[in-house]
Amino acid sequence: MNRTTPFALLTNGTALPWADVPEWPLPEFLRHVGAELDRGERLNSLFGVPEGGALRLVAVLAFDAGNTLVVGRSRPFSGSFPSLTATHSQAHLFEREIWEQHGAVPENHPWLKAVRKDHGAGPAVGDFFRVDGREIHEVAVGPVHAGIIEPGHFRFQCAGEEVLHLEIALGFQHRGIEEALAGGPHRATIYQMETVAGDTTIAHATAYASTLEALAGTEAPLRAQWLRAIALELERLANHTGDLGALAGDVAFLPTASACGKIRGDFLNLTAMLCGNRFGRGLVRPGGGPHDGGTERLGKLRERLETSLAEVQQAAVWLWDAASVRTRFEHTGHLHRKQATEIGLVGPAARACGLVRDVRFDHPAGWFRFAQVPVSVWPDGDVFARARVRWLEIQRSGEFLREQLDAAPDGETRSPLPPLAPDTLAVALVEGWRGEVCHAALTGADGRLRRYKITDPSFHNWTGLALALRGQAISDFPLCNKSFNLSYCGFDL
Amino acid sequence: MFVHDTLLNRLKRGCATMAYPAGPAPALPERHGGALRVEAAKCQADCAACVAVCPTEAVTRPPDRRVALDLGRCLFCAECVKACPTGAITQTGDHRLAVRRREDLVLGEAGNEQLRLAGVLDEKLRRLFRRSLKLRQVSAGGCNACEADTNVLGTIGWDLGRFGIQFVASPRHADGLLITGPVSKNMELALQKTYAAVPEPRIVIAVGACAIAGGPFVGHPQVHNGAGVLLPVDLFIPGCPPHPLTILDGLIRLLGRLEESGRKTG
Amino acid sequence: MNLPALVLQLLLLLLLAPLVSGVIKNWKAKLQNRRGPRPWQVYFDLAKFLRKDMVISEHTSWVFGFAPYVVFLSALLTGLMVPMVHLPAPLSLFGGVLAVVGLLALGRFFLALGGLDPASAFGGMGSSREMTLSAIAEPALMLAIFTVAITAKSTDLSQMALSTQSATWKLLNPAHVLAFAAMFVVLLAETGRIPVDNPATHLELTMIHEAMLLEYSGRHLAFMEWGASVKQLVLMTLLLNVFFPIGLAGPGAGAAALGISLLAYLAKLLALSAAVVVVETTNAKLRLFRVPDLLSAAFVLATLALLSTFLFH
Amino acid sequence: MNMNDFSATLLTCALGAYVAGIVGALLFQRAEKLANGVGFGLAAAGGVCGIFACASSLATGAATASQSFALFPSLIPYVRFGLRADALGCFFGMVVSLLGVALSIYSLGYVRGYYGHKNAGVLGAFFNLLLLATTLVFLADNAFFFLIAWELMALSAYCLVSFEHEHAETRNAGVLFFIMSHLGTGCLILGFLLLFQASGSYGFEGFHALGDKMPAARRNVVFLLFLIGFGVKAGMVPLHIWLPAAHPVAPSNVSALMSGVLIKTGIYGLARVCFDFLGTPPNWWGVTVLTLGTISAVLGVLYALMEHDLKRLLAYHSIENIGIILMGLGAALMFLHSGHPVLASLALIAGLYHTLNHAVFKALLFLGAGAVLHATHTRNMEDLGGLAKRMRWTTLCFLVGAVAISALPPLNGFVSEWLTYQSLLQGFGTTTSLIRLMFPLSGAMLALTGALAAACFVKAFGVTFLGQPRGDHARQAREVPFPMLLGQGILVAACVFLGLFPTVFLKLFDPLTRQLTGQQLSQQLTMADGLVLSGGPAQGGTVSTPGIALMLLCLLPVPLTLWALFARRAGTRIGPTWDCGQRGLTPQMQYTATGFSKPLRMIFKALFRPRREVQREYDFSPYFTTTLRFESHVEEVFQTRIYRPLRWLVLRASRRLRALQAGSLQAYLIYIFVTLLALLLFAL
Repeated sequence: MNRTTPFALLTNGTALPWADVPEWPLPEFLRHVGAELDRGERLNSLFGVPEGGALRLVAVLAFDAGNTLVVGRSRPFSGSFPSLTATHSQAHLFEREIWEQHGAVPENHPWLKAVRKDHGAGPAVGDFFRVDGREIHEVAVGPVHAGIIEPGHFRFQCAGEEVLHLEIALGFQHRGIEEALAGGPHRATIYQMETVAGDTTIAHATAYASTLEALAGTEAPLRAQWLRAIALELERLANHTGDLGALAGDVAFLPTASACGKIRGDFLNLTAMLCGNRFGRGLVRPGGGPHDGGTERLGKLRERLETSLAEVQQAAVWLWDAASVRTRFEHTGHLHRKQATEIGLVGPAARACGLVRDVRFDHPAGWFRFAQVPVSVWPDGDVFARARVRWLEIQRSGEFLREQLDAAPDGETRSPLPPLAPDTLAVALVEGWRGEVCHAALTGADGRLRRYKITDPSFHNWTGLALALRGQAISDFPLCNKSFNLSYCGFDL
Repeated sequence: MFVHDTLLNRLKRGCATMAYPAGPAPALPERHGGALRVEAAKCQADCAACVAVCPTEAVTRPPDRRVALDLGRCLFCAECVKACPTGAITQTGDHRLAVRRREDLVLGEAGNEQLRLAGVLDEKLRRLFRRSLKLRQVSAGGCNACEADTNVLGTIGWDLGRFGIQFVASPRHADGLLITGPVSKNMELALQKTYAAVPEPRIVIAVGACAIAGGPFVGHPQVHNGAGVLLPVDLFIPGCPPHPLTILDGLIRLLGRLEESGRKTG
Repeated sequence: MNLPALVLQLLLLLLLAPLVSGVIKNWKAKLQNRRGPRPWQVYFDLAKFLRKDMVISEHTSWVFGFAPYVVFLSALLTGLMVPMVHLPAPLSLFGGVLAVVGLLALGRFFLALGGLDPASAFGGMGSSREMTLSAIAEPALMLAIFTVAITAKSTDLSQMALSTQSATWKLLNPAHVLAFAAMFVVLLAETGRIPVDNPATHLELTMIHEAMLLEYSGRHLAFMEWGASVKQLVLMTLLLNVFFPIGLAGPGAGAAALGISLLAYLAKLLALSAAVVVVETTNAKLRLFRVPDLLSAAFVLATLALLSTFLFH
Repeated sequence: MNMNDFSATLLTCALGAYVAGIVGALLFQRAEKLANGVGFGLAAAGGVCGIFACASSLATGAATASQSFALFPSLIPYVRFGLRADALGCFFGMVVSLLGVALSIYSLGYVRGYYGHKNAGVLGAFFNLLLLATTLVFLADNAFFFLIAWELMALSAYCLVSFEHEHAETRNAGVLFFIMSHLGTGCLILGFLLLFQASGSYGFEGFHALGDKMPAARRNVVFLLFLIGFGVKAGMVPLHIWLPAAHPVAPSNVSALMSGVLIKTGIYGLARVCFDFLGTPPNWWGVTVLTLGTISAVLGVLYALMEHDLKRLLAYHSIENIGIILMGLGAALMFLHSGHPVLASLALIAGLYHTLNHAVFKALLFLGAGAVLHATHTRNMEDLGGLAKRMRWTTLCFLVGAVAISALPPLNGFVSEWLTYQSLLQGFGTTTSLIRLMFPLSGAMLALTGALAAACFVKAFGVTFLGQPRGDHARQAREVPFPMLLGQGILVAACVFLGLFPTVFLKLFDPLTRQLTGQQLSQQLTMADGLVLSGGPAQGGTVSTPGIALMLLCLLPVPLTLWALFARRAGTRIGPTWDCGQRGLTPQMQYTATGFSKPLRMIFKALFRPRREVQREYDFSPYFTTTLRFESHVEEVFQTRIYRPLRWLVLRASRRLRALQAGSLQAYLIYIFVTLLALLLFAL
């Protein structure tokens, strides 16, 4: 790290005593965070830690260039705090969440609305933004959508077919996971971590496991970390293949849509070979997973991986060759690189706007410290770019799995987890298939979890979808929505 | 030429739909374990090893009565199987889990070592929906894994369409609801309105541990612990998430197309 | 206008129409390597919809309940005016091709009103798109019809079929081939097939035809679906029996000739369905503002057909 | 008393009734109810007499042999106030009388809205004057009497258009109407002078078949003058700008009369000049009229689609239908040139039958719009909606009008468009030159117009009557009083009758076609004793609207048996519209009129050149917009491209000319002397 910063440095997947975290009065803390963001750094997480009657703000920033994370906290305060969103749009959703969870009001926040809670009026009610003009009409696509997808409310302001403004109201999948974690980890915690977002089970479970291991001061055995990396890449393969198929399905291109649907099932079955569950439930446990793959099981997995990769190659070739598909994908749902940086996009959505952001590359942890996966980037920022980034990631994950399955480290995959250190802060980032999953945990004096903050990549990216739709035709919304394919339950927790 | 290439490739690959239910059922992943079996007789006198291990209190052992396992709350994590010293709780590897009544999922009593499989719909509904069942899916909370596995049934391998079962866009066209997720408080109104919008006669199917009893989020103040609290449920399919084969078996068992399809194909 | 021919054609129309859309769905599934629903699945769906109750929106007026019957009856009536198996169609006296196009427009008019009535955004969206696209498709359809009507010197469908049937080399006459191509594109647009609209879509923001039916349930939905499949059969028959009237039984034909004509008609119908299925399987859906370009291409084809009538006269 | 005198006496009774109506309405101005009753009652009586007069003379074929009779002795040479009820005059007379009856009955209820703040008596008087003048225009036998009646019609129409002169918009529209119609009258006067020069007298029988005796160049000039003169009154495209301005601001019964009859005087004039006076026309006349007709049809419906003011939408549709009529007349002229009198009379019948149909369903739609205006006090469709449940009968009448104007079977719009298609189709074989391509292409444009009209009326009916009320005016709307419904009911009956029994009316066209083209087609066009309408040549294609209507009823048992077989036990439940499970639909979530036609605006943006302003305001970053305003306009191409530059040129020229009146006496004397000298030289 070639420049100084007032924050404390912290590498991904390690812990820091709560006392060593630098502390400033509130205005000075916010000024420091603002300064770092001005320098182009990224805000991973900003959350409140209640302390007695007052509240303390904690900020976790990622210095991608410096390959390190930094943390800082404010002194306890009560009442309101000056909003960062005025100058840095990245923080707008975090501040709304702090207001909703702890009641501290961000002063002159431009868009202070409920994030997920039902303030007596329900998530999809209240003063939606309205465009004034005689010929404007609203299209409200409510919580229950036409297909089999999660509930979310989209309020379009349209002049005929053209969308002028889209406002997204979520919170329907809110199950109160963070509230249940206080005083954890309980018996059900690992199962709740696996069901934060079902299709990102491995990423969330790995982040939770490495956070606890950091708090306990140990590290999972190498074979367990290797197994987690294999499962993470299999999960990425399955979801990206599913997305390519869904994108083809949205433009009614039947060859790829039907093929990719089946191949996604095959990749999920590969994960099921390791742990019996198609989504990898039970594979990752703090301190190393219970299941171990025998050599012949891994060999069989290797062959079936080859056939599936060949099939997805064939399906994708049809997609890229069809001119009618290309005309639908290009210049639809366009996001500029500047917009992506300002709102802090992560994952394939950011990489499709030309931003080189990948936790496996910038903040390697676990097995990714030893095996590199090149970052897949595409410059245009439209649906085509997002589809191409997914295709590149399928190829590179396939390559990574071929290498790693041939050179498996030996050793035990299970080791007991010592008790957690008291008054310690740990942060773990994992590159889920939708982007950076960030778990931050703070233990109390008794070694139990005092505050646990989960940030799903969709938390950063939903604003991106709302911006991508401005000026588009409303008939292109399902295509843009599927090109992002964000998680509703990851956002709602 | 592109068109010619795709057509030739398709015809070469032939039909990728599985023969089930006419042919043999595809194998579950061998570490999946399938259904559970509870012989309360084998329990030692005061042993409660399994109760301490279960994340959602699915296993209970009240002081005077024998051990009881509620498969509706069970996440099939098989921790209790590992923890039980005498092997009272075992995995049968059976993929058939669908039941018609909530109490059919409670195992442990003398005659109820295993779950009582779902029977066919009553005659009037069966004759109406046997060949054409249109379902409206409602995702009310949950983690999107059950939705993913229900979606997989539409792909070419499982091909739900061949049974005349289809997921439709509007509840007006639907004959029933397929609910996933623990019905969060925020989704309660939407679920009620969707149910009201479906014309009678209608059925309700709860898929996944969340929709039956709240799954890993049982007891959270933000959820209703399952669809049964709000709506009359006709079919429960436990699992977290239930394997697509289990969901498919539940659906065609409900319509009575399982045994008669044994006689002829499709 | 003999009664038995009318009743027979009515029954043929009612029974064959759902079968054709069922066959198209089944073949599309086959081309995706899946077994897919049985071709006669559509009958089961219709029978079940008829038996089901209905939920009607509180905002609707009598137009909402009136529209399904108009759509269903106007489609049936057009079916009786088009020669399917026997050359002079049962009701050919009551109207030629202009009356057929007019009745289809009447059905579309009330379908769009039925979409607007329940005051939902999707219905309005579907009606707006349906009326826009059919307005752009109408001149291409009319010009293609004119090309054939001019060579046959009549707007009566039976006369048109007779004129193309009589001179055999006329089958490959460039005017007919171009007019057939234009009418095929219009067929895809009118029956909501893939390049224009996706019948099996789940996304209500992209639907055109289905969006108007979102509010219908029970027997209203059955009549609407049945009417749509009859309309599709009528347009396909119009295409087939006017451009390829091979084997069409003449006025005084006996039972044997009628049998052959029925077989020829079914074979042609399956061939056209295969063509529709191939187009649907290998194309993606056009962006909504590209569809008028497709339809104006059809208009250019029809104009070329018109020009070539007197170049190769 | 033979038929001739019977219809003549009835005719004078009609005109007398109108005059009595004028006097009565003015006399009882103070007592509004009485003035309304007398004025419009007498107008209705006059209309009834007019219908019987014209219908009887047409039916008995007496029209062809009728002589003209002087209304009263004329004191000025060359001027003779003679009326002649010939076939063409009687047909148009019947149109105006039929509409006169329906509109007067409607006005009895409509004018109640003006009690208290406007003078109903004056409205009644001018209404009768307009009816009188229009009937005289159709029956005038002398050029001077024609021009006098024409001017009387223009002035009374001006007074009626600017009846609600408190709004500036009305005044401007009235002035625009006044100027445009007098430009047209100027051309008419020149045309009649040229005809007088060729024939020596002002009587119309003198002008009969005058064209063959005139030199070709002068004949073309006469045709152009009459085309422009009558084109302005008919609302042909380049000269149409006054129509969408004047009709909406006039009271609804007046705009119905103007749209139904006033613009038909232009059609009458064209028919009289082209078919009666100028003999066999050169080919380019027919081509111009057909082309102008097609352009008027397509542009009329395209501009109508962009409107969200109900009456402006209907005004633009008048331009569209005038275009369709002109297509019929243009085709007839081309067939006359190429020597096919049978086809020419078919095209003429198509054009004139559409004139009658358009008069009926356009008046019906304007009455419907008037009823909506009467109940909700607004014409803007964006504030209406949900009227179907509040104004049940008006909705039904407007729906019948919408189905008729969209040319959907089995109503009358379909029949006249079917005849137009038949004439265009059979026209292809008349010549071998490339001109014959015009017929199918204009047929395709007619199809485009029909489909766009259907789209426009789905929008107009759907947005106005269906769904939820968007404004609170619409929410409190109540059904209109009975006379207004009766007026609409008469026109609905006329629509249905004209649609189901066209063959009955074809007999009325026989004397007309015998007079203009020497053919008699009613036998040829009717088959199966009046139930089936044929296109002319054997096997040429037939249609039977009664058959279609009957079969639609006969097929009803099919769904009913399905209902009995399957759905006997099925129940029905009323529930909220499916809104994806959110907290309920608001009226803003319905499609707006502009939104409905937005795709067409994007497709035809080369013509509309839509301009849109989007103002976005935000405090910190564009991602969190505070306010967003969106306005979009369609450019009035004709105003900005033709009329505004024209007006600018005229003003500049007039400023320069003002220099001539420098005010010095000597200058004026010199002007007089110079002109005198010029005239003398000219006279040598």
